[in-house]
Amino acid sequence: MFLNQFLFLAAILFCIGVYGVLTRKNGVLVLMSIELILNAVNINLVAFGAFHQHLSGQVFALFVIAVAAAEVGVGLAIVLLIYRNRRSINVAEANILKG
Amino acid sequence: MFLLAAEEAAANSWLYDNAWLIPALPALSFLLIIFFGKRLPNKGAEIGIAAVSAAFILAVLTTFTWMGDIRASFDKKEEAQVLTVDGEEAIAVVLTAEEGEVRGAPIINEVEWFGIGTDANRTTLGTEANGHGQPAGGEGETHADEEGHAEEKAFSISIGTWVDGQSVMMLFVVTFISLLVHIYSTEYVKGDRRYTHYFAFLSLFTASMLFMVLSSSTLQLIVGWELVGVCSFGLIGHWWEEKDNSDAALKAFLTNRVGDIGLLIGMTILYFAAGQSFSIKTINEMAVAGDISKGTLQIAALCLMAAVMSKSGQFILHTWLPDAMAGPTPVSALIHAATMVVAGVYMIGRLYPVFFVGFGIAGGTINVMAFIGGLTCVGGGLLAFVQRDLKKVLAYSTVSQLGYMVLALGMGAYTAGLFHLFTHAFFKACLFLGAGSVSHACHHSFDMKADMGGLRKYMPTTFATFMIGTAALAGLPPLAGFWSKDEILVGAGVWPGTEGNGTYTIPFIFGMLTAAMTAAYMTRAVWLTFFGDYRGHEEPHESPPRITVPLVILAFMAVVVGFFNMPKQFVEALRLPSRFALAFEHWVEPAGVATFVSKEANKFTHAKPSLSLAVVATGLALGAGFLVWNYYKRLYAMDPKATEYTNGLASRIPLLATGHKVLENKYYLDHLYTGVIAGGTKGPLARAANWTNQNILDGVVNLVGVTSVSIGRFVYRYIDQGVVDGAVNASGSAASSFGQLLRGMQSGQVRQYATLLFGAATVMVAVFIFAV
Amino acid sequence: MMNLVLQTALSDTGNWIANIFFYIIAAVAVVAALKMVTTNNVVHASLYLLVVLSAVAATYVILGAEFAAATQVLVYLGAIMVLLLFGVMLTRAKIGAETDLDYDQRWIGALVATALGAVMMYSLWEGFGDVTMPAEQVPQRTEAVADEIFSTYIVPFEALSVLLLAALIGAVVVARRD
Amino acid sequence: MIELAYWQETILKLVFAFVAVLIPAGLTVNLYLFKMVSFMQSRLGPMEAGPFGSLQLVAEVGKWAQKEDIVPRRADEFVYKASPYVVLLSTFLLVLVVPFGPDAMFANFGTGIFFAMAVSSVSVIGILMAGWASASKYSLLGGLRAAGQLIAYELPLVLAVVGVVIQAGSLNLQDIVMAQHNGEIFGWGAIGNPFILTQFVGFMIFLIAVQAELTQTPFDMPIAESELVSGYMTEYSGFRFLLFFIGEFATANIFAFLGATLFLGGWSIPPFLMDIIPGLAPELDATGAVLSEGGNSAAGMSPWFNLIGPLVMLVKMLALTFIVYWVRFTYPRFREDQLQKFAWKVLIPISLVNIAVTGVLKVVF
Repeated sequence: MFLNQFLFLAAILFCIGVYGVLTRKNGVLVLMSIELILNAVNINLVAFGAFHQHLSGQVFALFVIAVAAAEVGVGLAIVLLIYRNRRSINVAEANILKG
Repeated sequence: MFLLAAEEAAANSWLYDNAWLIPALPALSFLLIIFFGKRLPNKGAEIGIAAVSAAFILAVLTTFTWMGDIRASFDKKEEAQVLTVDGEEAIAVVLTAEEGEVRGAPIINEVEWFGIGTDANRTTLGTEANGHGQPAGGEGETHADEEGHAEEKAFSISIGTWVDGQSVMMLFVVTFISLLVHIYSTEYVKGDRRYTHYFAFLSLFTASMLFMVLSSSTLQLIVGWELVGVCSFGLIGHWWEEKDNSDAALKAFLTNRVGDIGLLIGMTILYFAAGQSFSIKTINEMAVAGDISKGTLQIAALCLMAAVMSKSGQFILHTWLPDAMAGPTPVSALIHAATMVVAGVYMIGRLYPVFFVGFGIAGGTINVMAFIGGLTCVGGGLLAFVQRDLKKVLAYSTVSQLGYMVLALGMGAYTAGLFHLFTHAFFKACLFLGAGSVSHACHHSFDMKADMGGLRKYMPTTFATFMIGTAALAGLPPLAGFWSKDEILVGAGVWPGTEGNGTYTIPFIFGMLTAAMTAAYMTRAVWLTFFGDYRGHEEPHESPPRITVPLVILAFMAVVVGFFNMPKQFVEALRLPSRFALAFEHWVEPAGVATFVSKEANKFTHAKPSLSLAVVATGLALGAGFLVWNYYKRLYAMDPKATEYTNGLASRIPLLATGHKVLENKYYLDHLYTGVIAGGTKGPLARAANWTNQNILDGVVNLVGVTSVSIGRFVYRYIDQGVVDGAVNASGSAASSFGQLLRGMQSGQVRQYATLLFGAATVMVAVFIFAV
Repeated sequence: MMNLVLQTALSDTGNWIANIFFYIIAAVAVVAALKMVTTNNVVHASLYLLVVLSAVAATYVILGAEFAAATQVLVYLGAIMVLLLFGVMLTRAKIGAETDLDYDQRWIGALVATALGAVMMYSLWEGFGDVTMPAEQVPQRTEAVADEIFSTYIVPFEALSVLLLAALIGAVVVARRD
Repeated sequence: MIELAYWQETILKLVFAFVAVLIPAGLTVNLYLFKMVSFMQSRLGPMEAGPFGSLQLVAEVGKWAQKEDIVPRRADEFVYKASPYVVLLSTFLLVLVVPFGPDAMFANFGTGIFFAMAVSSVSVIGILMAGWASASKYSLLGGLRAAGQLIAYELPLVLAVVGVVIQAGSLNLQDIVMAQHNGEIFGWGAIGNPFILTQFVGFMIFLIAVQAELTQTPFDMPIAESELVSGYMTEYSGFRFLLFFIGEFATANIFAFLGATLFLGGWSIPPFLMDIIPGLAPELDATGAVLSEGGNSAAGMSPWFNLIGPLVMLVKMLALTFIVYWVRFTYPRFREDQLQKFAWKVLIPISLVNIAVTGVLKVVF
């Protein structure tokens, strides 16, 4: 087994996630794409942990999972709030910051 | 270590080793009251009193043992010379001052609190008695060993007790006043709806305070510090149904959080600076030995100072303390006068080397601590003049006196500062409980102007004890406050013949001012409360014995505790045995400080007492008191029920925007100014200032103004319009068109930002890969 | 069964089995991920994400990170995905295709993602071209992971618990109706 | 031991997995759903098919299998069809980690119970899928209710198990069984230390949480007939309904298996019985502990337990499922808010206290 096969998988998933973030309008879908990105990072962490025979990689992957849980919780709350106020979870419409 | 003092104390070490019992008893009582209090005949008060009594007895025994040990080593000073044991030099007792006074070293018992890591050879559990009499010079080698050992350990935190003069003194003070307050409270809060809850919190507070006092590590100190803060919060808000009270509790809590940030940061800095150690001992020793750089210590000391400012009510974080008077009066006496608020002072003493080196106290003329202390004692004193609430007068007085202690410590007068802490605890508790007694009589009002006056006829015991407390606070000889105040003033090293640690002229002036002001505002408070005619509605009555007995005891203490630290000359003049001289200094000054303030390094000295200074300071206080007295006497002659002049000069001078919102209130300003002007000191001064302002300053300002206006006209006409504006307009329109260009970039679309982000990242990575 | 996969995968002889498993899993993951970002039904997208997450969990098993795999299943599948589905359903996800899920200019996203992917793959290839995983792999024991978390990473761990608390409160505050 | 090739072993295990899921499910349906409820309602129940109606289940399965498998017109067909399998998948994944004997287990994970808790939550996804894909308001409401309930009760379930894990000192189910088998209560080890004795609070919480996880009355809001017709199952018919039906009972059994493993000593029998019955004595090593090898702490136990163990487990499982159905047939339904309150304000605090106390006692003893 090559180290690269895991890293390539992670890289591909990461790029797909980036594509999702960039093209999706729906808030929930953007959140999901972010999850994909985080998972790609996790694969890297675990793979390097296994490669170096060290537990740090796995531990950090666990931390990332926990942070992802927090992120989804808050992100979903925000999405629901937007839905409640605008009857839509289209991020394209949430552009009050427009200059 | 083979030390004489250690042998001596070995027989009595049970009390030292089991000092943990003292905080443990009230803690146990807290649990018992919480769980079973409501079912007991006295609703839990009896458990609290029993536990605190037991703790008090233990504390007294410990105190006496400690005093005995010090005495024993003091007697042995001839033998106590350098010994050589196993080729290792160990000094039995520490010789500091010229006569070879003896200092006791702390007795530290530690057990591991919790540890992390898988190292099997972790520190052995159980008690580890660090010997008495930590050698003055020889700590280098021994400590290298201990440090080396500590390196092997995985991360572990110890909890322990630290018994030395300073902590023993606080143990005594806390348990003593707590016990009296418990007894007093059974009458004062009788029938309260949260009676049990109240006693539970008193117990918890006592336990936390004792826990903090005995802490051997900074972490433990922080835990205790926060716990007393919580109790303070709970007790200020005891009657939380009224919004003012819960607001006051919140204010106290939040203000203290500000300082706590400083505490945490400071302690963290010290933790890393001392090679990842929470041990107070290690930190102090490293600070003394110069193992921690002065800059680090300075930053740490500044951070800790913030904590002191909030907890001990120093300017500008003092504002919560007067509001904290919303709590029950016994609580104010215990927590907000005698014990918790001195936690900051106590911490300074505990980590004194850090502050001493950090602030460069030795040989200086002013430093942050002395300055803040000075500001606080004057500012607090001034504010005490304008209160109409008796408790608030006492609260600002407490602020002022706490400032005094910090001032003393900032001037290097360590013993003086702690001695003032000691004496202040008694007479201020006496005054607060007296105020409570008065309010008990006047149907729970503290308004001196509306509901009091002439009470001396109705409540003679309260009056007598209150007078003693007042005299002690004002520093009249031979009461407690006199000795401690005098020692602080001497410690400034300004008065001829006193030496001290430098020449602290400005703090000295602050100190003298405060001495005068204290007498003045206390005279005012006493007059308004006890003299004149009764202005309230219902007939007042003397309080029952459960209130008056603690008052009498505290008044007695306020008389006698000052004699614990009489100067040598005085003792010799009275032909008393020499051991009565400076007893408090011998007992309390810890070895940790003694090692670092060694005579050889010539860093730390005790100031010499001065009779002339004592006379002058006392005269000042008496004079100020007399002036106020005279003022009220004349007022009384005009109208028996009046409390102030109606048309004072001060209503016309809005000069005192000096720092506090209360002073912005015209009414209080008026009163302050009438009071001062009747005293005949400030009136001409204020007029002079006004005159200077109107004629000289304004003239200068006007001149400057006229000149600058003409210059400005010139500049505007020729330079601004012609040259500058042209450039500005050009750049403005350029920026505007560029901005239009950039405006498209900021679409508010997250997607677009993300695209730019990832795109830019890609480009950057590519650049790094291919170009570098 | 899974532990048999694990055991064989990590032995010398079992390398090829593990490899086959890995490529199947990777293919599933990539296809599901692609479907996820292109499908025009929100619930379908979440279900595809579910497949990706399971595949990632399987990858962890191949890498000998059993605990991380179980955590992945517990947290992602059991909690995060349920939460997402909840959110999707509460926001009235339609059955059938939706038209307005994507931006019009997908090519920008595709371009950026492809460029990023190209750069990453190139650097990975340059950096770890022929590096193989250690032949003698031991599954990382849960106990050891616990020791690691509670000794070396105790401070991040505590910080994380505070973060979770903050997120909890934050989510409640944000989503509360007042 | 007979050595089997990898593929043989795998096939054998797959077969046994079906056996372990389906046979007990059929047994409990017959025993409890058909007969016990009838007796509790003072009637006889099915009597025609087979002796005392014992073959009624076969008739029922036949009936369901020949019914038309209807997909509503507006439903999301793929998701609608897939969801029963997801639910069943969770059940099969759960049974993987349950040990039925020293060697009779499908997979010996180091993180056994943790894995079980993880995969048990997969069924929620299946339910949500079913609820959404049916294109029916009743189904969607049922699905959402089920998800909310399952998430709420997942927490006390896991927390109740944590007490056991602390006491056993391992997440591995085989270790937990052996910890109970070798355990002693105050030095008296004749019956071992089944954790029901020392973790009684945890056991009760576990039972309640399982009741809720299985959406059995009094926690059956998601499928409440009188409110939501049948909740997320409303639109299902024929074979797919049968799958949900099997899933419900099979999951109940698996949770009972887990409960038996965690609290009742699993496949082991009290040690004093092993002394009495010849041939059951374990191989001991020098220290007097049971031999363990290859990560299996029970490797030294008598091989006969591979046969006895499943039977022991069956008995214990029947005892626990009896409680589940007893409660189900006895109590009325909670209200939705009461259900949530009960989980968050009662069960979780109690289980946290239980963990704290267990931790303290573990350190003390």
